[in-house]
Amino acid sequence: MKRRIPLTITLIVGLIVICSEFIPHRPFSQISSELEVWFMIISGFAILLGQLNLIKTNVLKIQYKQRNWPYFVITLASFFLMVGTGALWGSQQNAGLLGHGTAISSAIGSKPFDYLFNNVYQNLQATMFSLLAFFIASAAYRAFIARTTESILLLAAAILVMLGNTSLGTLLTGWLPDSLSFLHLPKVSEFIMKYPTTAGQRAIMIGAGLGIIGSSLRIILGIERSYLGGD
Amino acid sequence: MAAKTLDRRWIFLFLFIGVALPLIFVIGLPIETTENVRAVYQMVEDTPAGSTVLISFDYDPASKPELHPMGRALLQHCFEKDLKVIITALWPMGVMMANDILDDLQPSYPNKVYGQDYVNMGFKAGGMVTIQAMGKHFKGIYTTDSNGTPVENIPMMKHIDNFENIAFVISLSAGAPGVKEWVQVAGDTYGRQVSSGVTGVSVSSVMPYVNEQKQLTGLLAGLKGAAEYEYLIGHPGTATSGMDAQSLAHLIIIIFIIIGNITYWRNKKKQKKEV
Amino acid sequence: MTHFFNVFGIWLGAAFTFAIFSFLYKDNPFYKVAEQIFVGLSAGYWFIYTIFNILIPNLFLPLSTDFAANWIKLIPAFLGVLMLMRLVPNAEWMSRYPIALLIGTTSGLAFLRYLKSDVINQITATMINPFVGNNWVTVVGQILLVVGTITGVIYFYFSKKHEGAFGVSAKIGIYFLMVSFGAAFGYTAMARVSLLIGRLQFLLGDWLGIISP
Amino acid sequence: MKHTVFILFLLTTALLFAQSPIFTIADIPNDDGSALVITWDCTGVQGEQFFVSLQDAENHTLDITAFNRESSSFPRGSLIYRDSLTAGKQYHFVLASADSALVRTPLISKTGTPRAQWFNTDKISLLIMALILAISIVYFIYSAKGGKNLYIRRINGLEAMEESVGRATEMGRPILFVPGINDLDDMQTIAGLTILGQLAFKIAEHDSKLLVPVSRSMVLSTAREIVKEAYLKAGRPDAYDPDCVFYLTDDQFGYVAGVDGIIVREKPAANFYLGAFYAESLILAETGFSSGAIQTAGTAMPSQIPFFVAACDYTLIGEELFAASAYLSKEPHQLGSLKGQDVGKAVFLIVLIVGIILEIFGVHDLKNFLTVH
Repeated sequence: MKRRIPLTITLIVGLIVICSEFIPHRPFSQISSELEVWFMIISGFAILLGQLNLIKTNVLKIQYKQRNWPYFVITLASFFLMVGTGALWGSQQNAGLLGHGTAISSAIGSKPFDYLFNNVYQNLQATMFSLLAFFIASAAYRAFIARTTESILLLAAAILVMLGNTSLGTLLTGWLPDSLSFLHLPKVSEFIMKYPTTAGQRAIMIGAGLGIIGSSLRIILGIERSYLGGD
Repeated sequence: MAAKTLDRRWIFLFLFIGVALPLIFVIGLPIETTENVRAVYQMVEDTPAGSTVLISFDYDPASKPELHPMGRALLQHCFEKDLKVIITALWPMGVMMANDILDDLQPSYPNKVYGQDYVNMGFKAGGMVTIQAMGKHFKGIYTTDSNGTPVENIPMMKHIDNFENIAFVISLSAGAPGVKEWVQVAGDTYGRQVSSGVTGVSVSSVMPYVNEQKQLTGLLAGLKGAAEYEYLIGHPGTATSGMDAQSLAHLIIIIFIIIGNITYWRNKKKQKKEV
Repeated sequence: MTHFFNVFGIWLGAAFTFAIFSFLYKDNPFYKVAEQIFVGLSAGYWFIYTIFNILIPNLFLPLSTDFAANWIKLIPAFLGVLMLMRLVPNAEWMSRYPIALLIGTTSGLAFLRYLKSDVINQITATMINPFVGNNWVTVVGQILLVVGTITGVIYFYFSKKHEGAFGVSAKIGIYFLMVSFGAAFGYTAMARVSLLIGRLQFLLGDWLGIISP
Repeated sequence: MKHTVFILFLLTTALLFAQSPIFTIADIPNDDGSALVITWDCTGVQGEQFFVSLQDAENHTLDITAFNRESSSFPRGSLIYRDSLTAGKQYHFVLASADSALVRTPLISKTGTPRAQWFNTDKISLLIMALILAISIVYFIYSAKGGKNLYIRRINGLEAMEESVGRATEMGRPILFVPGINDLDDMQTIAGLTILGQLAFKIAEHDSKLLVPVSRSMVLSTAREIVKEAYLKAGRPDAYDPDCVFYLTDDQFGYVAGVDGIIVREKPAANFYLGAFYAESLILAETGFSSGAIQTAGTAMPSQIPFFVAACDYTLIGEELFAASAYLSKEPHQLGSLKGQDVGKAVFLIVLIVGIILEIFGVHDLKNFLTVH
C-alpha cells in the first residue's frame, strides 16, 4: 500500500505524458498541460519543506551547542531577516503584509528585501562565482601535464582554444598570409570547437541521453524504485 | 609530485593582479570576428524592418559580465534596424537585467517608444512549459507586461498570437532554463529561427545545436562573442575593454601550465638519474 | 538619506566580496560569517520567491478569484501539504504520493525530450556528406566530426570488452573526448575570467571609482 | 470596332477572374482540433480593402484579418486561426472586399471544421525509435532477471571506491557525498543516490562517518531513507545517524559556500560528487583537492565533465554515471537496462552510418524521415 499506490501513480502519469506527445486529441493535450501546473505547485511546497528543514537542523545545532554554534545563529538570523523584510514589505512589484512600504523604500532607495538582495546576496553570489577564475588557473596548472597521449590532447586543445579566444591569438598569427589563414589561431580554435569538440560532446550527449532514457523507462515501469526509499 | 610544491596561492595572486592592471591601464588589443558571431549579426541584418523579434533574458547578475554586453549590443542592433523587440525572461532576475540595459540605452535612442518599439513582458516560471504555452497562445501566458499593463493596451502586441508572428528568438542564456529549452520548443517544435548568446562555460554543450539542421542560427560565445558583436555593430562597450584583461589572464594561465610541465619533466629526469 | 544607503550598500558589497576572496588565502572567521550569511539569506530569498512567484500566482490567486473553474488545483495543493508531512516523523511515507507524481511527470518528459534532442537530433545532425565543403579544411573537419561521433559512442559501449578493432575505436573515441574536454576547459577559462573581471569592475569602478564603469 | 470587341473581351475576362478569388479553409493536421488554416488569393480582384471574417448562425460577423494592396499578405496570404475553436464544430468564413467608402461586398464564403487527430503522423520516426529502445531495454531486463549472465566492462574509478572508504576509516576522517544540485526529478540525481546506497553500505561495514549535504528537500528525505536502508542491510542500524544527511540551501552558490566550509573544516578523506552539477563543480573539486581528499566525480552534464577530469582523481564520464550503479550492484534490472541501451546504441550507430552513406549518394530520405520537429 505504501509503495504500490506511488508506483501506480508514476506509471499512469508517465504514460500520459508520453502518450500526449503522440496523441494531440483530447483529453491528452489538456491533462498533460494541467499536470505541468500541478508540478509547479508541488515543487513550490518542496522548496518550503527545504527551508523548514534548514530551520530545524540549525535550531538543533544551536540547542545542543555543537562546535561553531554561534555561526548557526548568524545563519538563522539572516534567514529570518530576509524572510521578515520580504513578508512585511514584499519584493519588487509584490506587496507584503504591510503593503509596499513606500516610506521605508524611499528612505533607502528600494524595498528592504531588494536592498539586501542587491547589495549583499548578489555580491556574495557573484564573488563566490568569480572564485572559479582562480580555481581554473590552479586546476590547469596541476592537471595539464603532458604525460600520456590523452593528456597531451587535453593540454593542446586547451592551450590552442585559450590562445584563440583572446587577442593574443590575433597578435601571434595575424601576420600569416591569406593562403595560410587556416592557421590563424582564432580559426584554429573555432575549428577545434566546431568539429572534434562537437563530435566529443555529441557522443556524450547520445550516451548520457540513453542513460537518462533507460532510467526514466525503468522508473515509469516501476522497476527502478530507489527514489521511494525503503519500506 | 613536483607540480604540487608550488603554493597555488601564488597563482591566485598573479591572476588577480593580471586582471586588475589592464582594467586600469587599457591596452586596446585587436579583435577578429568569427563565423558564428557573423551568423547572428547577419540574421538580425536580414530581418526586414518592422518585424517583431523576441529576446529572452535568461540570466541573473552572476553571469552579467558576459551576457550583459551581448544583450546591450543586440538591443542596439535591433533598434538600429527598426525591429520591434519583445523582451521575456525565464529567470526571475532577467527582467531587472533587461531594464538595466533599457534604462542605459534610452538616452541614445530617444525616438524608441515603450509599447510600440519594445516591451518587457517580464518573468514567467516554468521554462520549457512556458515556451510551449507561448507557442500555443502568447497572450494566454502573458496577460500583462512587467509593469502590469494589460497586453491588450500594448500596441505592438496586437498582432502577436504565437511564434508565427515572431521573426526570430534570441536567448541570452546562463544555464537552465535557457537556450536548450528555446531550441527544443521554439526551434524544434514550432520551427522558429533561434539564436543565442551564452556564457563561455556552456559553449561546448550548446555548440552541437549549431548544425546542418540550424537548430541554432549562430552563437555568441562568452565575452569574446560579445566583444566581436560590439565590433560588428561599431559600438565598443564593456566586453571590448574586458578583452585586454581576458588576454593577460589567459597568458598567465598558459605560462603557469608551461611552468608546471617544465618542473614535471625536470623532476622526472632527476628521478631517472637517481635510479 | 538615499545617498547614504546607496554608498553603504556598495561598502557592504565590497566588504562581503573581500570576505569571500579571503577564502583563497585560507579559511577564516570572515569567510565563515559571510558563508553563513549567504546560506541564510539565500534560503530566505528562495522562501519569499516561492511564495510570491510560484504559490500565489499558480495556486492562491486562481483559487481565490475563480474557485469554480480552478477547484481542481486543490489536488496539487493537497499533495503539496502531503509533501510537508516529511517533517512529521511517522507520516513521512505520505510524501511518496506527491514525489511519485513529480517523478512520473519528469520521467515521461525526460524520456521523450532526451530521445528527441540529445539522441535522434544529434544523429541526424551527424548525417552529412563529409566530402562536400567549400575547402579542404571543412572536409577534414567534417570527417573528424563523423569519425569522432561514431568512435565516441563506441567508447560508451559497456557490454563488450574494449579489445581488437573495437578497442581501437573506443581508444580513438576517448581521444576525441579528451580534445573536447580540453577545448571546453579552455573556453570556460574565458567565462570564469570574465566573472573576475566583473567583480574587479565593481571594486575598481563602483567602490573605488578608479575606472569608469 | 475590332478594338472595342477586344477591349470588351478583356474587361469580361478581368471581371470573370475578379469575381473568383481563391479562398480555402483547412484543418491543421496532427493537432488537438483547435485551429484552422485560412488561405486566400485575391489576384486581380477589385477592391480597396479585404476582410476575412467569421460568421455565426445569426449572421453576425467577426473580423479575423483585414488587408489592402499595401499589405504583405496581399494578394496571397494565409493565417492560422485558433481563437477558442471547438473540435468537430463547423465554422463559416467569409472573404469580402470593400471599396474606398468601406462598403463591403462578400466575395466568397467557405466552411471549415477543425478536427482533432488521434495520432501525430509527424512523429512516427520518434515513435519507432522509442519503441526500439523501450522493447530492447525491457527485453534485456527480463532476460537478466531470468538468470542470463550479462557482461559489463570495467569502469575506471569504481574499484577505488572501496579503497577510499578504507583509507577514510584508517585516518578517522569522514567521507563526503554530494548528490549534485538538481532535484530528484533529474535522472542523474537518482543515479547518484543509487550509488550512495552502495557506498553507504560499505561505509556502514567499515564503520566510518558519512556526510551528505543536499540542496533540495526531496533529495534530503530520499537520501536519508537510502542511507538508512543501507545501514540496515549492513546489519548496523544502530550506527545510522539521520543527521549525517542534511539540507543547506536551494541556492547554487549558497550551497557551494556551505559545502566548501564543510570540506575545509571536517577535512573528509574521500569526496564523491555524483549527480547533476553546474558551475560549482570546479569550486568543490579544487577545494577538495586542497584539503587532500581522494576525489571521485561523475556527471552527465557535458559542460562540467572537463573540470572533474582535471581536478578529480577519478571521473565517471556521462553514461558511465548511469552504468556505475549497475556495475556496483550487479542487480539484474540495472544490467539488463544497460544492455538494452547498448543495443539501442548499436541500432542508432547503424542508422547513422547508413544515413551518412545515403547522404554521400545524395539520398536525403532517411535524414528527413528521422528529423523530428
